[in-house]
Amino acid sequence: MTAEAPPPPGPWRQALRGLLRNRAAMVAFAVLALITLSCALAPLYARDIARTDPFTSNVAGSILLGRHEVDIMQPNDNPLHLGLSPIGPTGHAAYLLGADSQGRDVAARLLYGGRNSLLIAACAAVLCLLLAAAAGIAAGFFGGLVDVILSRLMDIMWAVPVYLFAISLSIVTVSQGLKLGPFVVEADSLLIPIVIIALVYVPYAARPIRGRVLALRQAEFVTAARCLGVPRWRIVLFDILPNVTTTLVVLGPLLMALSLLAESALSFLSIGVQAPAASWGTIIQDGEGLIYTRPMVAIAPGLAIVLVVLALNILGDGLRDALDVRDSARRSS
Amino acid sequence: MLPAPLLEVRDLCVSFPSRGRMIPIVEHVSFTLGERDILGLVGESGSGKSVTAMALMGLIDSPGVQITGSALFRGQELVGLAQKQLLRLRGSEIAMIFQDPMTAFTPVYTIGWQIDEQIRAHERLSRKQARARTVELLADMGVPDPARTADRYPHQLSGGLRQRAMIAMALSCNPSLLIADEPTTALDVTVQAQILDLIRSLRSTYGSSVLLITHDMGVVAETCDTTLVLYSGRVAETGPTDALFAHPGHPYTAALLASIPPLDGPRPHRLPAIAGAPPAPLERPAGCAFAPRCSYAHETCRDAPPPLVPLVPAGQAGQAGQAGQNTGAQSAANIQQQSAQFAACVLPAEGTLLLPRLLEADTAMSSPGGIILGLSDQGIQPMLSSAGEPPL
Amino acid sequence: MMIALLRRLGQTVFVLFGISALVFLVFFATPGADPTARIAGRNASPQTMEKVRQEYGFDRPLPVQYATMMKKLFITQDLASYVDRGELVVPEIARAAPVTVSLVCGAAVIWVVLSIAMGTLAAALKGTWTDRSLMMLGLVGISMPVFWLGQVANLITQSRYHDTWLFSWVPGLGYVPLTENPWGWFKALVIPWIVLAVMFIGIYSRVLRADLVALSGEDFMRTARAKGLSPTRILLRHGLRTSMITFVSLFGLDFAQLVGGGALLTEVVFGLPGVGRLTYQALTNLDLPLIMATVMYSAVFVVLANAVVDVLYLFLDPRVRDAR
Amino acid sequence: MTRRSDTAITPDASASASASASASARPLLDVRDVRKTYHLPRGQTLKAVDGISLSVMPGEVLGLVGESGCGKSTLGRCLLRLTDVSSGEILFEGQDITALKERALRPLRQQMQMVFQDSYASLNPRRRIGDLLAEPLRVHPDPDGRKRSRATITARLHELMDLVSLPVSALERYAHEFSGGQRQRINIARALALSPRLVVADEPVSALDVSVQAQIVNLFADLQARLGLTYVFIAHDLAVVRQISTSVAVMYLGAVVELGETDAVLHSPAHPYSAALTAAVPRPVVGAARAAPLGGDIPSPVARPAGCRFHTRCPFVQDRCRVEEPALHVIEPGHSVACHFPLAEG
Amino acid sequence: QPSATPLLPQAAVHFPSDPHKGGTLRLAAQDSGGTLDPQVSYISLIKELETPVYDGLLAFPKFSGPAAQHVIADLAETVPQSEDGGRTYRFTLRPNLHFSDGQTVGVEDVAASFRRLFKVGSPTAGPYYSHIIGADACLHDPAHCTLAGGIETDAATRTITFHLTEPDAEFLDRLAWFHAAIVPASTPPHDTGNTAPPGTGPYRVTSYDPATGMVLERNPYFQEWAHDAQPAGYPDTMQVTFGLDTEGEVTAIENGQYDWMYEDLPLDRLGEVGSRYAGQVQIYTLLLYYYAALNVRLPPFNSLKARQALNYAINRHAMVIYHGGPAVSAPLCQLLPQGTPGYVPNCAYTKGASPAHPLPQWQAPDLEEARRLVRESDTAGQKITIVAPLEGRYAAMAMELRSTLASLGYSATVRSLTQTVQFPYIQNSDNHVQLALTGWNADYPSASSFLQTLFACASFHPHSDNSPNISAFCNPEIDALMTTAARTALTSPEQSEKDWAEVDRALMAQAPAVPLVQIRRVTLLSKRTRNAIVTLNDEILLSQLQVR
Ligand SMILES: Nc1ncnc2c1ncn2[C@@H]1O[C@H](COP(=O)(O)OP(=O)(O)OP(=O)(O)O)[C@@H](O)[C@H]1O
Ligand SMILES: Nc1ncnc2c1ncn2[C@@H]1O[C@H](COP(=O)(O)OP(=O)(O)OP(=O)(O)O)[C@@H](O)[C@H]1O
Ligand SMILES: [Mg+2]
Ligand SMILES: [Mg+2]
Repeated sequence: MTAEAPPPPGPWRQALRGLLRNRAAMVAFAVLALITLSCALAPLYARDIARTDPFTSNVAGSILLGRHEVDIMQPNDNPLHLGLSPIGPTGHAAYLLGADSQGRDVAARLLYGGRNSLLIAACAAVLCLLLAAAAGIAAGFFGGLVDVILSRLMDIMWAVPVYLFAISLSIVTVSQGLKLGPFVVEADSLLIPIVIIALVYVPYAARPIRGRVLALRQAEFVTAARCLGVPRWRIVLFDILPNVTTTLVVLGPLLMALSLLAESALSFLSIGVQAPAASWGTIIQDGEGLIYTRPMVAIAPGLAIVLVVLALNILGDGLRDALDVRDSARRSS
Repeated sequence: MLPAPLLEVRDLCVSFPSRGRMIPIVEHVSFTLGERDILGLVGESGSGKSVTAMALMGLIDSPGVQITGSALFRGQELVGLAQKQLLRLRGSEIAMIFQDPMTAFTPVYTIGWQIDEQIRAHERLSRKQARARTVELLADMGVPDPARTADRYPHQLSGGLRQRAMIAMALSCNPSLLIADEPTTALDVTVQAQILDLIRSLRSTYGSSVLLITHDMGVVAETCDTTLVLYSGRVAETGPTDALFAHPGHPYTAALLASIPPLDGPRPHRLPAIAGAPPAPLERPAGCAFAPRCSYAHETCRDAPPPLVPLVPAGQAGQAGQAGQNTGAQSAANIQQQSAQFAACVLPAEGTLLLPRLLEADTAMSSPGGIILGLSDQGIQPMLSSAGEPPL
Repeated sequence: MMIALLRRLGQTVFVLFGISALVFLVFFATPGADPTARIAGRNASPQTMEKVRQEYGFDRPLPVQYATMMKKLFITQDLASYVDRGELVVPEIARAAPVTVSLVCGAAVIWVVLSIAMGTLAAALKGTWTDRSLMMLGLVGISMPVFWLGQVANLITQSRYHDTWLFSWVPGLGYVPLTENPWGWFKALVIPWIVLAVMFIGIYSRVLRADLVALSGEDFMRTARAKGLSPTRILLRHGLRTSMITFVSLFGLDFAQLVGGGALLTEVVFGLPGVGRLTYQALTNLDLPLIMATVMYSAVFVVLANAVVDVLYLFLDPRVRDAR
Repeated sequence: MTRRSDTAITPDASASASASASASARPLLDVRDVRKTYHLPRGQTLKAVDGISLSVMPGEVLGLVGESGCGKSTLGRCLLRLTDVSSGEILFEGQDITALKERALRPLRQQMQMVFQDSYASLNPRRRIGDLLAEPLRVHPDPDGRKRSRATITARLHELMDLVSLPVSALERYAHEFSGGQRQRINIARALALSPRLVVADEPVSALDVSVQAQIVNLFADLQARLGLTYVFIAHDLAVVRQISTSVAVMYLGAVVELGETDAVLHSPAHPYSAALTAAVPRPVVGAARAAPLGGDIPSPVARPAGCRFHTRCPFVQDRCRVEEPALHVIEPGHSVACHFPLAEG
Repeated sequence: QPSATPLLPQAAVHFPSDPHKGGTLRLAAQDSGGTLDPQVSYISLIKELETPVYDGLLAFPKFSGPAAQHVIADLAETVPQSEDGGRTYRFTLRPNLHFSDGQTVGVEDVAASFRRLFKVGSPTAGPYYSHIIGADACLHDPAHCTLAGGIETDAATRTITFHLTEPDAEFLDRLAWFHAAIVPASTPPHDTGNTAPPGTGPYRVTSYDPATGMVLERNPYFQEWAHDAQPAGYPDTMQVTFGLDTEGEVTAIENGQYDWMYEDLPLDRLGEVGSRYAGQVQIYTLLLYYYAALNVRLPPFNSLKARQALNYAINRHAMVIYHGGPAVSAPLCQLLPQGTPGYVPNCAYTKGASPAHPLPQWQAPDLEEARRLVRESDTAGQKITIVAPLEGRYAAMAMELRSTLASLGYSATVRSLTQTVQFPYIQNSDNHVQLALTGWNADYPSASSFLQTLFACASFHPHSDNSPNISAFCNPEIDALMTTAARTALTSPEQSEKDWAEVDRALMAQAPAVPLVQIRRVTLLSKRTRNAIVTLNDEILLSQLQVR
């Protein structure tokens, strides 16, 4: 430790270096970036591919495949003329993965759906972290009545299975939207699933944070700060928060993965993203009725979810290793 | 003819891989431990005491670790011994106790269960017989009400009792070698005294040799027959405890002893402290590891680690130069036979011997030639004597 | 002990009260929730509506309604659904519960056995390819939405490969009571079990492995090695046994949540008439009595399971035993 | 060792025990019958500090020794109001700080500081050292009541670095980049940032190696001489305590059993426990004779023995000790002990 | 009950000679229908299952064909002629009728059944039976319902006389309606829930568990009295299983594990069923259509032109595709579905047609006309919320509506609610629903149950969840036309039908709704099932199915 050496990197930079060295995490990050980009940029190119609007029904329409004009909904060749089937995977750019029961291009919807799924998951994760950090820090640091009230509230939330909790909230809000004083959220707004998912996972995130804060509150450097007469808000801001951030950063991808799964589940039950907007969950839901005849409609978005959640989990693991956070939250249903 | 030593360690080196490099943690450590001997391994934190002990037990299983050298236990090579044979040795021939008795027991089993387990792992005994032995052992260790204590869980016992139980477990198969890694550090002074008494008594009651690891010079002085001082993974000095304490041959040993505040006699105005801190394994200098902190350091110290040379008590200075030609690896038997004191320092070879330590002294302060004068606690670099003659 | 028991009871009652009051209030704040018209039937006359309103007490103040509902739910147990007239909700749940319990218990057996096997194996072979691939497998399991996995399983076993020898034994979707036909029960549930268990296998094996690896650095594991015990014994008797404490607490929570209705996606996908699906239906129909009953049921279960976990703790962790 | 005769005991009121040599000067810190009780689950209570009275004169160094769990740290934290006391008074320059509100206490905080044992845990790992040291300077106004400017703060930081012999470049680094000794210097620098009058040091050198420990002990001594500081120096190493303190308080199970000038307490202990404690310290001298160690363990603080708290381990225990609790009383000027049968000088 | 001497001999007679008699019919339904009380249940599954369990004085014919539109005598000996200008009806009860518990059916049972209708708060008590004298009092105070002066009985002559406050052209239809089932006088005056009161039909419910299933077995006291009204059944037992989802049901029927399923075939299975199981398929028209109710009191649909524009613009062909193609559904642009009395094919809103010059068939959407109308109405750009049920087909239809509205220049959003919630929600004027997607099927084939129920001033109840006039449409002229049409039915049914057709046209000119499609039900029967008789009112007669 000689005086001349340049100051070595801070803890964050060091963690970043650790992460960059983690090959699995880097691959996961690349996959994530690729999927996110291709979804985010969908409006720039998806229309060229799909040649139809992925949000409007197109049951009565037809497309030109090669030189043939083909009906999107193809009549069944049976004596009773029962039923029509959406066109299957075409092998062409248009309707690459076929159509859904409303004649929409599944591939294009997958891209647009991904935008919503990822957006919701990311926003929900961030919102959840903010709420959980606020709750966890309030409960952990100030203790007393605040802790009792928050903990009881969490107890109540814990006592109901997460998905049931999310579903209850969704059903109530999806019917009428949210009116919180001056804030009005339309029923089909993406904010609703975001808020609900964030809320539902708050206990999951708040618990490790509270635990961390409780430990930090006992930490000697906090005592030292108190001893120095540092006001409480400064302690929270400069001593507690920076040390909780690692927990938050590690929880982030994990929560995003959980949120993505929750969003898809809600959308699958038709109470998440509302039509005409799409998400991977709603596309799976669209595909449910076609599972035996056009399985691609349900399988493709599912694979997308698996891929993204997997990447997020690997990234989360990488972050945890890099930041050396022991007490991170467990993954759960 | 002296009996063959129980444990003979030669040139033990342990390196751990880190970021593609091998970090030498322990370098060329050699020592010999006779039957019923207590050898004290002292050194500062991080000097490689535990790693040495773990290497002997074959307990280091970090991926990529390199252990070289040799450790003969009753003539059996421990380094690179097959896992199966190691299992048989561990616990029965060589036992180990650890620093923190708080965490060294599995929390979910009773003390008795865990001692029984070790007995039954090495001997064909019924549960009942094993328990009888356990209770007996606990009683031997001075545990009050041993039968009831055996049925208690680790957390239900006080630190002292837990350490006694730990020792009982270590002794349960009559090992010939007990490695005690800082067995008293976590204990209070009064309890520490009890445990040290117990360890001292082992050699007579159980005939065990003890490798006692500690960083407390006081503990060594009270307990050990032989002492080995480690500094930054290398042997600094070794020798019979009384000789080593009376006239330390290595400046480090001398400084270390001097920096302990005395409990009796006049209070020194300032404590003679060693400036700086031990180097990290990667930043270990090519030469003597202590050189940057040493007031005697000069050019010769910087090129290569100085070899371990025998040190002759003040009256036999003449032999010093001669023995200085020996490297540590040579003439183990000689060393043993002479039971002499060795220091890894260039000074003896140069004929410069440190002054004997003033016991109960009017402090080293007043002694004119004391090395302590040259040490400073200010600044990173100690004042270095110019090349050539050390300030004697 | 008595005090602890009482405190637990108090907590339970508090949680139940909190949830029920919350559900009740939210329900009445929801537009379109007024069940009168639904009970009275399509095109009913205003008088009939009035009769229903009176009969069901919708004209009374909310606290009275709440109290009545609680009484009917817990004391007289004759609370009737608002949607399917005359259907008593308590027996309805009593009928749905065995389905859910069958589903969850089977899955739990699978996931506990497999995750212990996988986690222990991975920890034992730490750093090898086996370890890495097992853990990656677990991660993939965690990443799959259960309803999607269920659908794909159905697609494969019910349609695509149903005619092959591999899946020809798979019965149609639905539940067969154990008492009626044990073998049919098993056949009907084995695929839902696996599908439900997949995610938990992933979670638990990873948690267990991490725990075991963390434990392997603990002093007591080092002691066990120094005792000359075999690696297997160290891993199983010392490592796994100690890890079980974390494992059990996780398990208790997850198990309770699932039995309390958390398995609804699996139940929906496999057409199992369990509590989760019942709750979901109650929620979509805004059938307050049923919602109330199912939510109470699941809350009771979760709280109960917590208590059981606490008791298990006493068995597993002597430190906790002394702390009470 | 012989025993003092029974009659020599003069039971004395608590406060007088602390009235050491210079009775005229006002003590900087006056502790009066402070108690701290922790409430454990299952209705158990733990009297971590059980009625302690002592006083510390300006410029004095009070060493606090005792076995683990005897309440040293708790007392130290009470002195600085880092934990609220259960009862009793703590007068800092005559002002009772036990009842002050956090806000009212803040100006006083500049006067009294603490150095902790765990040099790593007491430094926030996520902030640069410079930031950490500047924190107290930012939150407290300067003596004129003005907010300190950036430049003053920087100047002060350099001064502090100089004071504890660290290079200025250390300010740019994080805690984990330093060795234990250096970190402890940083801790000391932070405690000194506001130029306090009282420093409570809770085992500041226990975690350090001897060679480094000597540096820090010297640093403490130097600083005291230079800045005229007053210390309450908590340690379990008697040798260190002897090196630095002017007087020593020996604690056992939450109470002070012996209090007096350092040499008096350590060389002619009057309490059997103090005697056992000094005897048990291993000395780095080969062949030093040592008395048989004290038997048994410290009783659990939850179930403190009735009567004299030491009677379960006392080699000289008498019937009276089992029932009657001895009060701390003066046996010679500046030396008090809580024993019915104090040891006479050996 | 002194008369309850069991008369086993007759009832026990079987026809072993008939090879089709006997066996167990296995039926499947996704969910149970709740209460079994025939006077309370308003669930078509229960109605269908209990058709062979209960009888009224009158019944709809149990055969197919055009003649099936008119009621025939069931427990009554004949269909009476009205007296007193349509205010009095006199019935004679058939002799020797028995309930399934052995009691004889007496006139007092009939009167009690009608009183019970009010006491249990039957959903149709108000709308269908309030013309009976004393009914008003019963509605207000159900517990003390006597219907004094409304129903007179004479046990000696087995006559039952109904006195009405005013003529009711559909009174006879309503006596044939399910809720007018005759149950023993001793039936408790509350919803019997999971137990079915004794009935008179060929079957009785022997066990019921809403979660798992229901069993119907032969009524030992049944003896066929009028084959057309209540024919004896073929299977010995009918076993209903609840809980399978529709996909599972289809598979099970294909595999011969069940004989009949209650739900519609899922659309994605139509192709498979049509090609591989064509012989087991029954397709029949239902009196059920889907429409979008336009709230004529809220913008933009308070503008007639906006309403007409949407009617022009909607692509009914797409709607047909959503319901499984032309074989399964037909475009509908009028408010009377095919099969109701008074139905005359008539489409005002299609390419090349107008309210003044309708075409008989829907051809294609007319977007230009629609856009012109929107321009004229000056409503473009307004926000419209479509409130639709959450279920699959509705969702697709709602999306199509949204696209159409968007192409007309509106900004439309869809709000989905579960059907059970959505239906009362869209009826309540407090919820300000602009456009509601829903379906309607008549309890019995009558024009008024479509036109009057859905569009008469009287069926609009502001602030109430029960206000079937979802459009909040009230046009006094058309109301008058409807009253006339209803009244004429008493005297001249043919004229009445013409009048209703006229009402249909007049209503469509006002376009209070957008009729979309009328669907046909596609039912899959197992291979072993024979003799599927489809009636207009009771769909497939389960009791007539034969199993081998
Ligand atoms: N498994 C390992 N991998 C890498 N480095 C290791 C490993 N084990 C120990 N070390 C390093 O070896 C050095 C010596 O460690 P060791 O535990 O032997 O010291 P010690 O002398 O016992 O110190 P203490 O008195 O603190 O116990 C330390 O710097 C430590 O970081
Ligand atoms: N927050 C707390 N809650 C409950 N008990 C406590 C708390 N803090 C300390 N104690 C107990 O109070 C007693 C005194 O603790 P304290 O830390 O003051 O001892 P100490 O003398 O500083 O010991 P050491 O030498 O180990 O630091 C101990 O028995 C300890 O367990
Ligand atoms: Mg060590
Ligand atoms: Mg302490």
